[in-house]
Amino acid sequence: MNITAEHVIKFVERVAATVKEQRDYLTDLDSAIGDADHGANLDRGFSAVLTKLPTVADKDIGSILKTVGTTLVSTVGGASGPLYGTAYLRAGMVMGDRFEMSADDLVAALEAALEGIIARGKAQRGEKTMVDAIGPGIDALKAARAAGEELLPALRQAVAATEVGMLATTPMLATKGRASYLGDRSIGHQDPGATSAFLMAKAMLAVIEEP
Amino acid sequence: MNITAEHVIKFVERVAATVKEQRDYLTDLDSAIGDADHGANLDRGFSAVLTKLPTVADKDIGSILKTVGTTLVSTVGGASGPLYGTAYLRAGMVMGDRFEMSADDLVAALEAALEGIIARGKAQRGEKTMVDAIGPGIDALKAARAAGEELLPALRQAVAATEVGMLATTPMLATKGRASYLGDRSIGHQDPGATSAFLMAKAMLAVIEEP
Amino acid sequence: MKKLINSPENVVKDALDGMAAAHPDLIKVSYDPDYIVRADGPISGKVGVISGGGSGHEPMHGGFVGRGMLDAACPGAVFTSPVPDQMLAATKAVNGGAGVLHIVKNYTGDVMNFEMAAELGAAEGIEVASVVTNDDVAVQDSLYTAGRRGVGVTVLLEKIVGAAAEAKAPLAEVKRIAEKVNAHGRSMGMALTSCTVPHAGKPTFELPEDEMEIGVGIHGEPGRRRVKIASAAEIAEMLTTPILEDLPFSPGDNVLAFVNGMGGTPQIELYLMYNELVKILNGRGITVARNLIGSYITSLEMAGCSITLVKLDDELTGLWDAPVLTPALRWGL
Amino acid sequence: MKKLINSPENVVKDALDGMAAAHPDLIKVSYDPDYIVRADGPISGKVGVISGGGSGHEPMHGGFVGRGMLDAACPGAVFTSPVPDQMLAATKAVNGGAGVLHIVKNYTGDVMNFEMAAELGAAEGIEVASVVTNDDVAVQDSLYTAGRRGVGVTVLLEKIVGAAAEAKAPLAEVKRIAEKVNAHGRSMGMALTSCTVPHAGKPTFELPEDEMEIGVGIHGEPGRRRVKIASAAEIAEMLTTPILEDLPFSPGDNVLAFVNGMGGTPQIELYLMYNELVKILNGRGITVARNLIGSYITSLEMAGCSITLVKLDDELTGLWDAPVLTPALRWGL
Ligand SMILES: Nc1ncnc2c1ncn2[C@@H]1O[C@H](COP(=O)(O)OP(=O)(O)O)[C@@H](O)[C@H]1O
Ligand SMILES: Nc1ncnc2c1ncn2[C@@H]1O[C@H](COP(=O)(O)OP(=O)(O)O)[C@@H](O)[C@H]1O
Ligand SMILES: [Mg+2]
Ligand SMILES: [Mg+2]
Ligand SMILES: [Mg+2]
Ligand SMILES: [Mg+2]
Repeated sequence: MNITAEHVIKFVERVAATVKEQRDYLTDLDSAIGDADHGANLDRGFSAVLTKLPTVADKDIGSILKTVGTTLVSTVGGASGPLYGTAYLRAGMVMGDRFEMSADDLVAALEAALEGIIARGKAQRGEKTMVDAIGPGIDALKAARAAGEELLPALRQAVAATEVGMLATTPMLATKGRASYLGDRSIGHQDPGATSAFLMAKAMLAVIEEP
Repeated sequence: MNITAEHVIKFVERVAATVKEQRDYLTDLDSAIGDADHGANLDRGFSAVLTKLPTVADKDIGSILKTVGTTLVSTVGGASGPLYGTAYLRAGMVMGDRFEMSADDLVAALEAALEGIIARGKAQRGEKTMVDAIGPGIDALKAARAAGEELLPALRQAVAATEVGMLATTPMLATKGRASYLGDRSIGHQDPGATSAFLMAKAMLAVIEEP
Repeated sequence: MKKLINSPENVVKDALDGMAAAHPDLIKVSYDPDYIVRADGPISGKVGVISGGGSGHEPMHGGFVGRGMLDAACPGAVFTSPVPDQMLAATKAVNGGAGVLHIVKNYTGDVMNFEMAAELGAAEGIEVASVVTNDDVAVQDSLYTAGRRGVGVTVLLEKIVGAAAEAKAPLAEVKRIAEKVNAHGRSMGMALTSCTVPHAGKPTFELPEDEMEIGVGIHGEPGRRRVKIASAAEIAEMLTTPILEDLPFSPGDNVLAFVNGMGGTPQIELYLMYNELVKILNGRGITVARNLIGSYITSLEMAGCSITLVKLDDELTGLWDAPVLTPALRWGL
Repeated sequence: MKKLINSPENVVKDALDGMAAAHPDLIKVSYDPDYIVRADGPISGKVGVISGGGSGHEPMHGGFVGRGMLDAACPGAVFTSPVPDQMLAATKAVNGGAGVLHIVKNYTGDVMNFEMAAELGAAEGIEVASVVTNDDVAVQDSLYTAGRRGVGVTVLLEKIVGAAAEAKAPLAEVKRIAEKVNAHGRSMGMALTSCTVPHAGKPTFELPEDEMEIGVGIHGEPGRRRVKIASAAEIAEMLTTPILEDLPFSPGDNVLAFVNGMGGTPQIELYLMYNELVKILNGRGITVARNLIGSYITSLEMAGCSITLVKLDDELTGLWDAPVLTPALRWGL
């Protein structure tokens, strides 16, 4: 099974809906160790994305993802704007003018996205950021593919690993982003960015799972 | 029975002690319809009076009362400072260099005090001020004397009338002082200045009643 | 009680020490009796302009002492009128031989204490005139009551009158201008939260999470009415309409518009309120010729705002624009 | 939530409208992307100095746009870094051919967004330099972390650097001075109460009636530790000691002392804190040569304060004293 441009559009719409729905939850997480705006930031960004989406409705995957990326950069602000913006941009650059992608294309796109996040934010794994959810997710996706799994089961394992990665941020001491200012007091709280990354992973799976 | 300079000193000390003790109560009353400072104002003033009192410990009643008056004017501020200050000053002027006063002298001193308050504050009875406690008190004192009562029973009746006057301020609409800004909303609250006037009347009685 | 203080008793004295340490170039502080004077006063031949009132309204009045505004300010205890000793000492200190104007906010205590001081000043041969500000439309006015409170107009009046005195206008003229500003100005305020008087230790009033007090005073005195919280646009309407109708202000008028924070109001909200105010005034054909936006007459940490409008003519506009150099207001110098 | 606003979505836009209406002589506001520029810019041959950050810290930065300070400010959503589009548009708008300096507070979001804008600006042929302020001693510094937050020094730096740019210093020189101010400045803050972010609708943190947060950030980020409320003297000590030890400041030093209110702090408390600060500094042989007292870098309606000290030499003192004319800071003009 391949991922189509239509899937990508549905994925983006689903992320926008999830972010709106989970806006207060994300903001609450950000209140504990940040500045109480992560939900509002992403909601503002993906609401803007939704208004842009019709302009790329019948375009290739690269155009769709790049539009998402530039829109996020231009509307989110904060740390998550440049990070997610760069991630979508880089993924879009990898996909170029394709209208379909294979499981391996997805791996390549996600790896480029993560590299973009790391290049901008300079966070390693274990610093209590979105990287700690996305990294293990990609690892699991690659491992499942190496073990010969098809897209859907591989994606299921990737989402599960993303969730584990997200939950693993709770006991971590933050050393990047705003939560790092808390020192030891950052321990015991789940990272908001890791949580929004997991929500995106879940949205991707849901779109592929749809009949 | 006559009132001596010693009585007056004891009276002033007792007022100072009562005001300190009832400070929060007076301030609470002033919170409801004023600016939450009547207790603190009088406490500041009478604390200053206490430090001045030794300088007039063996002086005549006029000197004692005038010292109280000028000290109140110089340390209380607000509405109650000039009003009580003027009251004590005027009473002191009536008493002059006497070391003892009769019940009739007391009436004259109190009447002068009330006149001073009215001259400064321009409040009539019924405007929800200290005048509504002091006025009825003096009336009762005069009536009791006219009926041939001695100082102590006359004073008891005066204090009772002062209390009635104080309580009667609760249903009144304030038209003078800070409480007047509330209009109808001043109704239903006891006036702080009428209350401090009653506390002074009670202190006077207690000093005369002492064995 | 959450305050940056050492003890309720020392609040005023400690803050005065801080002011004196901060602005030795502009002001000098005297203690017992407490008052603040211009560092370069008294100025011979210039009318001395003094004001005073309870503390807790900072920067009013101490922050307005300096060139082109007040010659002295007398700070009382928090929310308590100062005593005549302070006003008398300040009157003597600023007397440059041309007389002294007392700017008094209309509160029974302030009026009586300033009256006593004026009597004492006159007894010492100083010519003293007084003006009483009473601009608060939240309070019903009547011959038989204490009348309206003096609020926001006081700040603008001190600036305008200070400029006239700085230009060596004689006492009668300074007093005329003071009365003119007061006659042409109206204010109304509101509170989102109560203030806490330090020596009381608890909020003066309780305001539920969804209510606000309209027509509140600057001492946490309850206002005209308590209503549900509304939008900035609605609040601006609630404050401005009574002001406009009272004077009344008319289409074609030029006004000085003052949006004031009560002490605990962030500046972003004041600019937002100013925006609503301008919309209302423009809608009525009234031009905002000058403005002042900030927390200048406060009520400790109360959250809320007040709006003041003063009708301007060329005379008042010129005096408003004249240079001023004080800790809290400065321009042109 | 008790705020003078119309809706959480419109807070920034409505306040910008208010600022534009209030100060047409000093600033101009552009929308989509949002930024504030000097009314008289761009100035040919002058380095453009721009800053920006989340809204909710007013008057920073928009209130500092004007002669002798910033050429432009980019306001983000409340507590959220602005986006590169704003910074790029502002960079172009203020470019007078001598390059542009970006003043960035050290927050991951601000740094990344300004970085992207600088890349875009450079791609359009504008010479862009950046300085990142990171003066908050409450945060442990290390090569491996996000480092210290930029707080109070930012205000002082914008004034000082703005003066250098106004005097037509070249970009490298303006950048050198900016780095010098940052290197010579340290800050620490505390909160008595939390702020409430409009779109969150409830306080960012809960602080019991008898506790305070020491080392708090300007976005309501929790601080170093939570302790029982103490006297102003003790709080001043808690804030000042880490500052003095960090640089360190030494006997004989001249400093610019800045006591800042967090937005909900009455001015009387700031002067009181300043008094305590001066006592501590005098006790250590440090001279307060200049001071700034007021709410200039705020955290919405948070009650609390911060202290900033910058070591002064003749160069920095001269630039501090140079005239400035902005909505929030003005002297000498
Ligand atoms: N340097 C970084 N690298 C990767 N992710 C980061 C970095 N800094 C912050 N983040 C992520 O961004 C999230 C916060 O986003 P958001 O609240 O929108 O921005 P801000 O912190 O500017 O308010 C954090 O929870 C974290 O996952
Ligand atoms: N014009 C007046 N005449 C008589 N008493 C007055 C007048 N105005 C106020 N008072 C009295 O003063 C009391 C308030 O005193 P206080 O709280 O100390 O002063 P302030 O009102 O200035 O804060 C009132 O309760 C009232 O009894
Ligand atoms: Mg955040
Ligand atoms: Mg009172
Ligand atoms: Mg009072
Ligand atoms: Mg943020």
